[in-house]
Amino acid sequence: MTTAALEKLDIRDIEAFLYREADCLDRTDLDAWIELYAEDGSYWMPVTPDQPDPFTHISLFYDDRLLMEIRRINFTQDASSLIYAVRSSHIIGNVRIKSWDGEIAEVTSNFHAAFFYRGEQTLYAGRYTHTLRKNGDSWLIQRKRVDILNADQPLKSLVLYL
Amino acid sequence: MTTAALEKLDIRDIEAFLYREADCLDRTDLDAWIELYAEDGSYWMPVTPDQPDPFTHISLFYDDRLLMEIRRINFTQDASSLIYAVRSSHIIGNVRIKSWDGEIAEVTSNFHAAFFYRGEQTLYAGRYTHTLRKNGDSWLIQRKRVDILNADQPLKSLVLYL
Amino acid sequence: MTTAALEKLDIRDIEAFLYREADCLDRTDLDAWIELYAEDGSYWMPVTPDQPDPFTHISLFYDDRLLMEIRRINFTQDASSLIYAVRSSHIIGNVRIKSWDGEIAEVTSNFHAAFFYRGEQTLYAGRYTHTLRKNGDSWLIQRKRVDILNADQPLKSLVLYL
Amino acid sequence: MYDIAHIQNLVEPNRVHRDVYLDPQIFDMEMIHVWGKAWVYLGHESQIKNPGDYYATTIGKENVVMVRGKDGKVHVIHNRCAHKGVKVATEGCGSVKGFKCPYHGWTYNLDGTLQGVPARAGYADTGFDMADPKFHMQKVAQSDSYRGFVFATLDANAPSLKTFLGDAAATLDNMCDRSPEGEVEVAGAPLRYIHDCNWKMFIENLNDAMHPMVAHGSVGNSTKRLAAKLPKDVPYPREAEIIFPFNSSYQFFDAMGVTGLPYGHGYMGGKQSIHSSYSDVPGYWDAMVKSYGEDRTKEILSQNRHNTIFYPSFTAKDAIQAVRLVKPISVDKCVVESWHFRLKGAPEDLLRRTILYSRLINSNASMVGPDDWDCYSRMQESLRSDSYEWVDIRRGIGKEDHEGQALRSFGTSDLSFRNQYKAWLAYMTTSSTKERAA
Amino acid sequence: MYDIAHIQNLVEPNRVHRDVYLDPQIFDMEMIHVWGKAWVYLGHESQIKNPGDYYATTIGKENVVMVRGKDGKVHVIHNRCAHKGVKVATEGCGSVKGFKCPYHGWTYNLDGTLQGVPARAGYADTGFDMADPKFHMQKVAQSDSYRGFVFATLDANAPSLKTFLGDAAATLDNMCDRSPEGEVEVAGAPLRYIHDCNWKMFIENLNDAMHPMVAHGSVGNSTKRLAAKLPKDVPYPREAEIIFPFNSSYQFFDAMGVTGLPYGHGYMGGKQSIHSSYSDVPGYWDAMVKSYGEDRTKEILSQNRHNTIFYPSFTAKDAIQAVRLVKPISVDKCVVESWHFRLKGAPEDLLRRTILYSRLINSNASMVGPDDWDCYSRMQESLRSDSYEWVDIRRGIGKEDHEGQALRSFGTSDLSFRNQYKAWLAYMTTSSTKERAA
Amino acid sequence: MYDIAHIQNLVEPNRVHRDVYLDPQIFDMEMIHVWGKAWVYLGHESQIKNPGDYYATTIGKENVVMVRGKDGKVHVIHNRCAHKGVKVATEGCGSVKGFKCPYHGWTYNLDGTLQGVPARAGYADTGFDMADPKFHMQKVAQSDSYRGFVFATLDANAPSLKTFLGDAAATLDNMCDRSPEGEVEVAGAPLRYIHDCNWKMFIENLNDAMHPMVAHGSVGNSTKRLAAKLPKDVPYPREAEIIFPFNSSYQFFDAMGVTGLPYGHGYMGGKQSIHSSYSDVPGYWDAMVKSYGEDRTKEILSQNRHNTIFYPSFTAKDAIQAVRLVKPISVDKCVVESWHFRLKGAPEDLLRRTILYSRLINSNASMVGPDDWDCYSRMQESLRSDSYEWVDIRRGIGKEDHEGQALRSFGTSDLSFRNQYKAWLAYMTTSSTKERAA
Ligand code: FES
Ligand code: FES
Ligand code: FES
Ligand SMILES: [Fe+3]
Ligand SMILES: [Fe+3]
Ligand SMILES: [Fe+3]
Repeated sequence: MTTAALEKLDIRDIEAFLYREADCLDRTDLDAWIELYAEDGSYWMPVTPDQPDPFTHISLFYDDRLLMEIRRINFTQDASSLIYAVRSSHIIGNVRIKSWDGEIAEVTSNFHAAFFYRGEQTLYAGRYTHTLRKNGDSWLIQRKRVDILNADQPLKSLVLYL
Repeated sequence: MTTAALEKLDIRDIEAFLYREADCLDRTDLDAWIELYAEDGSYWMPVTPDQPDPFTHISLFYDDRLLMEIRRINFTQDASSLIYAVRSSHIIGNVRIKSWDGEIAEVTSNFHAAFFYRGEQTLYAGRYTHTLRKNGDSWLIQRKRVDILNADQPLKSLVLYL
Repeated sequence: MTTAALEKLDIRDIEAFLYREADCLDRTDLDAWIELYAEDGSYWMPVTPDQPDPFTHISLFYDDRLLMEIRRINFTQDASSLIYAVRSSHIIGNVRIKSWDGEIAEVTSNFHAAFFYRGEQTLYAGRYTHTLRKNGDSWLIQRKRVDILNADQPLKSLVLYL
Repeated sequence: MYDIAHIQNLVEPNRVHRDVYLDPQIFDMEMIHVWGKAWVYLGHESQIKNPGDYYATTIGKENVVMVRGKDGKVHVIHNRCAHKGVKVATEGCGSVKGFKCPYHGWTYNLDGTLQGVPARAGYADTGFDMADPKFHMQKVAQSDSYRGFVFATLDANAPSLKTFLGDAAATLDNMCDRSPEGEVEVAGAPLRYIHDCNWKMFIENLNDAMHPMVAHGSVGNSTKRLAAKLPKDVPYPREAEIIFPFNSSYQFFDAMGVTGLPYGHGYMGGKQSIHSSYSDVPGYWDAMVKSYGEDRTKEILSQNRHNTIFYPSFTAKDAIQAVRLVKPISVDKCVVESWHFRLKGAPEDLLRRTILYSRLINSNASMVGPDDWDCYSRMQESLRSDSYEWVDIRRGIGKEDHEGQALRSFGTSDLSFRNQYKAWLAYMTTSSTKERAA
Repeated sequence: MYDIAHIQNLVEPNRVHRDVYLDPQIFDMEMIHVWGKAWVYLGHESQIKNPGDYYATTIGKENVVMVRGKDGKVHVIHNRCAHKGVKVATEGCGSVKGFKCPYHGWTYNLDGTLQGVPARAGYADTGFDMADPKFHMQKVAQSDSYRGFVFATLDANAPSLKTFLGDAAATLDNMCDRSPEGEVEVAGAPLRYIHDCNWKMFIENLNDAMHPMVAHGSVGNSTKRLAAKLPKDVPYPREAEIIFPFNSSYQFFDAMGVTGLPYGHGYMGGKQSIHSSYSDVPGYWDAMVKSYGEDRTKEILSQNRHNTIFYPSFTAKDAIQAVRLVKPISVDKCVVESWHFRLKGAPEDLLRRTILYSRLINSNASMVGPDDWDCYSRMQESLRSDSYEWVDIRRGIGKEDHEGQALRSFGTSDLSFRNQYKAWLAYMTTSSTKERAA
Repeated sequence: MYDIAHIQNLVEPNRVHRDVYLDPQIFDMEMIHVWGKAWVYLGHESQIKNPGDYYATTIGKENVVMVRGKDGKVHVIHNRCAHKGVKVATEGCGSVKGFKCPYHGWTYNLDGTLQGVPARAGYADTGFDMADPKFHMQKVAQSDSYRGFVFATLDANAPSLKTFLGDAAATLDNMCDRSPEGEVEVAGAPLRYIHDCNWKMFIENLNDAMHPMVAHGSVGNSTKRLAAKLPKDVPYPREAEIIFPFNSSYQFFDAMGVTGLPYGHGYMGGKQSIHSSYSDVPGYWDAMVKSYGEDRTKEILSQNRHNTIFYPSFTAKDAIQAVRLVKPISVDKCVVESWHFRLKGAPEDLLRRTILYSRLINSNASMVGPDDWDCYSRMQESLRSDSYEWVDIRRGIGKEDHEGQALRSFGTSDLSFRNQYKAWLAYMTTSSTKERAA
């Protein structure tokens, strides 16, 4: 990446965008959340730390827009797993820009998401890797990779994106 | 809010102020903490996410300066619930300015407070909504609303502000 | 500290440096981590909040470079306590510069480290106190003091730095 | 399960054995013998105003639903699908046309009777009978309500609710009578407070007049110290008005008196309590006189019971419109719920006072509740000591006066403890509903 | 430990007592009588390709290691050091020359025999004998593999694996036959899913044809609603192809049929299943025909078993190359592992379909699994209700056809439940290996 | 409670049954029979220097307080209020004029006798007697101290502390003699380390000479590898001096020897230990000679016991001034506390060495403790295996020499295990204090 290009990136803008995405999830506003994703954008939560791809190895989540849409609708239906209050509070920290070519920025950050579901609060923690595409003076999410510390461990149900 | 006005707000200042408040609590320095509140300031922790007011519905906390003062004194007395070490570590993140009219700023943030009491560490997480009044080149807290994820769930004793 | 000097300190740089250190730990890259420490640097985790020194009172950790080196090597050996996946996600927040004399900066911050070991995720939370020495346009760690909330409580094994 | 002799040895006239608080088997027996036989308060009719409104809760460890039927009647049914035992309604309140089990879709009417079974043909010639109660969400043995307070019991042989309540009912009457319309309604969600102690420690504490001046001395002194700094000419803030009585003298509490009633119920005060000297709320008196006339109003407002214990499941105040439910979880864990009520037709300011009271005294974040909490936990912890296995309840023994079914004594007497364990022993040593069913 | 009569009273022809799901003592007995006697699936040979490769796992609560010996043979040994009982190999897979205990360094050969003891002189004249099995990591009673699937049993008297599998083996055969090379191999790490329910609820659910259209109706409708918005001319996305069948009608599932086999095994479908109408994968047909010829290929692809239950330890699909293991943790907790397989020699796209299927249906983050999870948990919770102590399994009773050792009925019959409890009762009421050993 | 025969069958000359580590009922019996009869170390007099200073701790599961009385004497009393059983003093140290219960304010003198009861008139004619011990914070059966180390026992029939300690006392003597003033004092707060294993695994490990070179080989090699890089001419850093001995050969440990004493006590080394070749600390020798003369100083410094086990409650070193207490929590959980001492009148550098030693070897964050921890946990986990139910302790059996009450053998013998279980069996099979009290 050219330093020149990099200088043009204000990490504050990136942070603000990541906060906005987290805020959509904390408000369980999937309508607004989906809008932050590119048409060919995807959300991926692998099972193993070094997982090469979402297609030939099982993942916890791998949603393209189609599945995001189904999930968005399902979230408003009567699924018995979704009649409970779903609440979260995301803290995003240690945001670092890994690369920026003037169009695509790869950004890593750490996150702690306190997630409340079925009367239990669980802390999901790990690392985000956002591939962001410049879109006017904002961004679109090309891919969000979510590596939680215990992805390969026995986990309970995950009823919403982290 | 006028963009003009907004531009004049440096989110860094706001963050620094929120950190200062959290630091008072982490150091259990209620003397300094109270000073951050306006004479008619209040600290509110509702029981329900959508709670309209602190008066006709029960809350966990709703302290005006009078009760803050009583609490401050009580914290130094011999209450059996307060003879234990009380320690906390607040992380405040995703700070966003919701409105700013040149005098009053409404700021939301997410927080994770690790709270240590009676040998147990508990993570309280949720959202802060600070109503801040400009006071010279610093701020005064008009109201701090604290929504924890599990406010309506069975909780143990809360012996200090979050 | 002179305001003049202070002005020259961009808290962003400090934060970036703290994030970099945390990142080394999250990646369990002790080679890179050690390089962030001064030759006479040390890492200290006291047992009591008010502990005066690491020499006449027991501490959980007190590593000078010598012990850091032993630990770094041991981490790659076959110790039965280290054949398990060790993963962490640090969130560092509320970063504040306590002093800066143009050469040495003392920086406090709060941290929440989600630590995964032997199938269990534990949240370690507390305060960092970094004594940083200016080193060209970066920093070296003179001392890192880590006060976790429950340092004086029964804890399990701590197999890596927090 | 212990035999009767074993249980009887746990309760002596002036002391009870620690096992009533520590032994998991005793707890399991309590769920069957005490919570399985007593009338337990579930909720208030104002929580389920319209047909189909329900509130899913518990009787001891039993999941039940209190629901408003099509006919407007309140039904209390077991929250269990007759097919494979799935919990049908989830905790808390909701509104439905009928109940539907999420697993295989069996549907139930609001009275719990089976409405439909998908692809029913598959049950042909299997002895399956829609009308058979075992294929319903079964009604609990008995349910009834008093002034809008809904109770149920799992025991078909239990006495009527009226008999069970006896003179304790007067507390609920007075709470309602304090409304110009004679009715209260629930004001919002409850406070929920986890306690690391046996459920009985909480209930027993509510008529324990020996503890406030000690356990709550700190907040009292703190308030005094602050009040001293306040301008003398203005009246004390309501906060002080609420907190100060907790530092009342032993004499004050003795004078208040304590009363024991059948079934382990009881109350402190009567004419005088820690609430009696609250200052007036503008407009309230007039509204009351308008409804009741002056004499009756005086009479209503002159009743002041401190805490009334409705053994085993809840406590109520009259001058403050709040009730506290205890939910047993395990031998050393329970959840306390504080619910608040609006006096219909009365100035909103009375609700504000009730809310303020509860926030100052009952809240997990108050400067009062956590001190009680700390004492309960420390009692639960050190009762296991082998140095002495008994809890003392001798204070004032032999100094009781009988008034009909009531027992009266000076306020700091342990009468209430003895009265509760008399009831407890009776419950624990008589056959269970299950035994009788068998 | 309960006596036989007590156990027998828990299972009736048309219902089972709640205690089979709730009683911790029953769970402990299951570990000895069911999990201690049945052949339990451990893993696949492709997980341990080379000598020294091992996979450490469990049989019920017993820690074992499946390891490839120097001779290429698969050994299954107890994961316990003979010295003081330390767990030698840690969970999961690894590769070693031999095993070494971390505490005092005793070393073991890949077949579990003792290789060396440090400073052995200290054992002179103590009766210590390297050859004595009690100083080895002992072999489990029996182990064997079928088409690469490794099983073991703790019971020396257990029938052969072939006998145990019976016709259920055809599911594994078909899964492998669908590979042009006749072999499958594990594709990566499993999904792990904690369930707050008894292990049997999960196994029983896999042949429960009454629940999909209800419990999974939501995701089906959501997908339909979205599909409606999609351009009509393009074919449905594969996602829809996978999700829609879960909303199939009762008739569809009835037609599929359910089959019960000895030892509690069973399956749904056979010729037709929710997988039968998947669209073709380019290149696959040709590859199959090349290996098997057209007729045999048709035959192979025409088999479609929905879920096959290998009681008690796992379930498998054939048309989708995935298996799900249940790991009992406690009476109300189990972990479900989903493993996925590559069809050797087949287009990678078939693995992609298997992965997609599992992500959409089995994943903790899918829109299907969490609904099952919710039902299990609510069943576990309300089964404790005293209103009725039984779980109904009468559907279709008396409507079974015998075909040799197999029992067949319409798909929504409870036949599979009854068949599992027949096996369960047989396991629980015959002497344990331990008893026989004694 | 198991009968004697059952207990006796758990211990054989060359092996112990896994149940001693796994069975919760055995653990409960241990609290009564072992921890209820042995002398248990509570703390050091230097923790309670002045009248009113106290330290609240435990004997097994019993909450007790060790407190300095007005008269300067040390009292050990049960930490339980005689009224309703509340824990009076909170964990850890503090300083008071007298004890006051937080619930109802009963007050106690520093010796536990009842000082006052609020509003005492309420107890008139109830048989209440201030002098009756059952209304006191009762004294434990016996307490005593040795060279400032405070012990207590819950058994009135226990032998004297001196008898109990026997030759193990020499370790405490030597620890104190190493102070020019003949006294040690506690240096600050302890390290607390949760262990997921039975308490006996920790105690047994302390004289287990077969494990260091294996379990701690890693840190030893790492240190060697680093040391190799260090300049040859400068002496090894103290860190290396401390770590290297853990990699000593079996011969070294055999030569050190192991000694078993009555009551399950024992130690390794004597003249030689892993501490013997520590380099000198400037000024220390002179200070010692000044106090003791050269010969006595040589004699003192020549004693070197590695770890001395004071069964069941703690271990001590002499050359390093540190003790480690084990606090049993449950059958599979215990907490280990490491306390450190200053040699009065000696150079501070000796404390620094003790601190450094403990940080390098005992700390939760050391490179030694976590490896022991891992072995204990894996032992706790795989002991449940049904492949073999016994833990082997045969090493060196029959190779012991009797010296008076002591048993001696080569250092890597299992003598210490056998000696501990001999004492354990004696405790577990003799009547409990409670039985005798009854
Ligand atoms: S369990 Fe309710 S319908 Fe089957
Ligand atoms: S326990 Fe395995 S070698 Fe000692
Ligand atoms: S319990 Fe201690 S004074 Fe009542
Ligand atoms: Fe109270
Ligand atoms: Fe399903
Ligand atoms: Fe060791």
